[in-house]
Amino acid sequence: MTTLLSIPMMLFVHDLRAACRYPGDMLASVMFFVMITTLVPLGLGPDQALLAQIAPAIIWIAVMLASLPQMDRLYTREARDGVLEQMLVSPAPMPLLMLAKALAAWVIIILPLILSAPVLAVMLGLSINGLLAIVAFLGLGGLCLVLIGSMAAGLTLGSRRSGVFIALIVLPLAMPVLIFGVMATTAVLTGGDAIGHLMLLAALTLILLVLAPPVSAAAIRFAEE
Amino acid sequence: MMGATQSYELGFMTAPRLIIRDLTISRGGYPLITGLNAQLEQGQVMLLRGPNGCGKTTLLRGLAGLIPQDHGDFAINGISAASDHANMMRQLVLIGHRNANAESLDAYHALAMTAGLAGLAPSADHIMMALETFAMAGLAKRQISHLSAGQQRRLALARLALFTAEPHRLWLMDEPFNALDDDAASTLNHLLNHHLESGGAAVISGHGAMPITANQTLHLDQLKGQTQSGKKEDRS
Amino acid sequence: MSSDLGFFAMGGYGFYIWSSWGVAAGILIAVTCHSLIRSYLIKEQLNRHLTDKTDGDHLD
Amino acid sequence: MFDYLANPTRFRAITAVIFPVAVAVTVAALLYGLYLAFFASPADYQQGETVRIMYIHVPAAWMALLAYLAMAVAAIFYLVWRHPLADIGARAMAVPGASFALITLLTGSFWGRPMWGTWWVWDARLTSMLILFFLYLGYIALADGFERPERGSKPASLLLVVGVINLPIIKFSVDWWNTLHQGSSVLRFGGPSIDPAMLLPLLVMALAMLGWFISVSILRMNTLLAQRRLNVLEIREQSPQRGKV
Repeated sequence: MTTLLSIPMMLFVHDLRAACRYPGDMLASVMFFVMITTLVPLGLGPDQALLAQIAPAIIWIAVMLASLPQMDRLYTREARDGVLEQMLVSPAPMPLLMLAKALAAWVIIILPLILSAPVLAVMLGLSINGLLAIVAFLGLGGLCLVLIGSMAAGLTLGSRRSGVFIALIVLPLAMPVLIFGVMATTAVLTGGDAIGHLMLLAALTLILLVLAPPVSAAAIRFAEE
Repeated sequence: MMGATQSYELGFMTAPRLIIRDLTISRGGYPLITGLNAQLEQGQVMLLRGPNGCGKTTLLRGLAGLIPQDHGDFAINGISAASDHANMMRQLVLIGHRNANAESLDAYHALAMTAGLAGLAPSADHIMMALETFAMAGLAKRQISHLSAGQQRRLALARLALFTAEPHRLWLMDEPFNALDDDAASTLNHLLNHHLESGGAAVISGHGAMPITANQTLHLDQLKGQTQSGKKEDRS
Repeated sequence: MSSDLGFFAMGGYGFYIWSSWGVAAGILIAVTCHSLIRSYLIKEQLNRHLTDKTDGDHLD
Repeated sequence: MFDYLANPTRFRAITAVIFPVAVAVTVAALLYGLYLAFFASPADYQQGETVRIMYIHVPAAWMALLAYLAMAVAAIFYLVWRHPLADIGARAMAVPGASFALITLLTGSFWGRPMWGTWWVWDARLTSMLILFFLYLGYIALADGFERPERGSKPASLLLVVGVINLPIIKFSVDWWNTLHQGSSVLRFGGPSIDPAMLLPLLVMALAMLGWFISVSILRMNTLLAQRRLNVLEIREQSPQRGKV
């Protein structure tokens, strides 16, 4: 028989295998992320000092915008295939399966953006120690975004609106993530004390880790009814 | 709602595969199945017949716990959904309309995933054996999106071959014989008979002729509050 | 209180005070009318529906 | 007690009593509030006459939050005890609630213009109200974002529960963001410490808005009930062979 965690882990592995089937998708979202970030200097002008000052905000907003379109179709294909139906009929608790899928989505959607963030940080004139901070905080903030995104994807499953509609649900909930994330990153870059902001971001992550899986599970159970 | 306390103390092996008591399920705020009573013993097959939209799929998915019932209750192997969801899910296999093959995986891994989701942990050659039963072994590496509809349906049914070690599971199958060619249909029939002989049971919905002899036939459209089970013919 | 003429001037801030109250009143009235109109239309449709079926129980 | 309200006909009987009372309270409180706001209350020593904007701005902010909390409670009733009427209640309260948020934002900007020369000031409370307004729009869009209207009820109710859990987080994060960027909040909206002569119009206006909110919500609930009955009748017509169920 299988232990409680083996089914979610199995699902996580298969999700990654499915994503690796089309590495092009990940590349596309990274390019989108890079392009959003290059828009800002084009808009504001090449003034390196100004760019360095607002670089954390640019990168965090770019991560949110680049990850948003992929949240929309997190479950639509599996719902159509019937995989969601099998997940609901699995002995493993649905919230755990949802957590596994959210973590898989973190690897597929957020990790590529984080790995390319340092390049952009340098382009925006950030110092080296800033890069580590950005990578660490984006990892945590990215997890929050993925958890909020998985809730929104479940809630909008089966609705007739798609595309920007999911942003109306994700963004209001993601604003605290942006606030804490940017402030933590800025604090590190300006040499200030980032621990306070980081603790708040970590607290928010824990809240979402507890809230998002059951809500996504309930949303999908309703959609499959 | 039947009290969970009044649980079925019958021994595990002797509990009827399926008991349905006064089950009512509504769809779109509209009672589609009203006051259904039925019982299925080990080794029996129940056939669901009726025109489209009469509630065959609703009943099957309701028994799988996917659709909440208005009132009444049902138990599979003496376990009711309300009391123990996880354990209940180990009492059934659901083959729905949709094949549940993850689109961007290849046939082998798609089957491994659905088997894993059902709580099995099949070995590699066990999966290849299951693929072989439906003549899909050659296509193990083929992407799901490159398989024909018939092949995808055979892949979905190949999952059944992995449950030979768990005959207690109730097979809930939604029009399994649709769009199947002859040898796939006979393979499915063979698997089903083997399942029934080892004490399993099945609820199957479908239209027209099906190569199985049903112990009970529910015509869901003429069913208004009382069970109308077909004549009891012993299995030849 | 200041004289009537001055009343509307509101100590020079008249524009902001009256427009903010006006905007608020506008929104409240718009929502009220929208609700009333929809209520009337739906109930009318329902009654017409029920009278066609001649099974009589009009919505009060 | 909960099932008592669940029956639509009994609900209609109760609201037939509450509705006229609510309308009467609204009209009375509105008239008295207007009188107090414009004639019987002093100008603020600092902000002068513009303090009168506060008499519409602050009650609207209170009502925007109260309406959202009421919707969240209704959503919980719908999700936990499967009360169909609770969902209809939440849907009915959505537009009035959102209009309170909009009123707060617009009157807030009219307040900011004379005081600080800008139409929009990133004050913590106004920013939180803006996000609350987005949450309202998210609920309204999700509630009727499905082909069949009743399919939207459960997801939208779930969104309300998630929203109400996130409200304190949003409020705290905006305050945290505000204090770090701007220092203490510039807009003093008064509070218990304000002059009692100003508190009375505030409370009366709040009562007027509460009355209006209840009246419009009941009106919209009855409309939704009639709409739902109409849908059922139409479904029954399209499938005659099901007979009279």
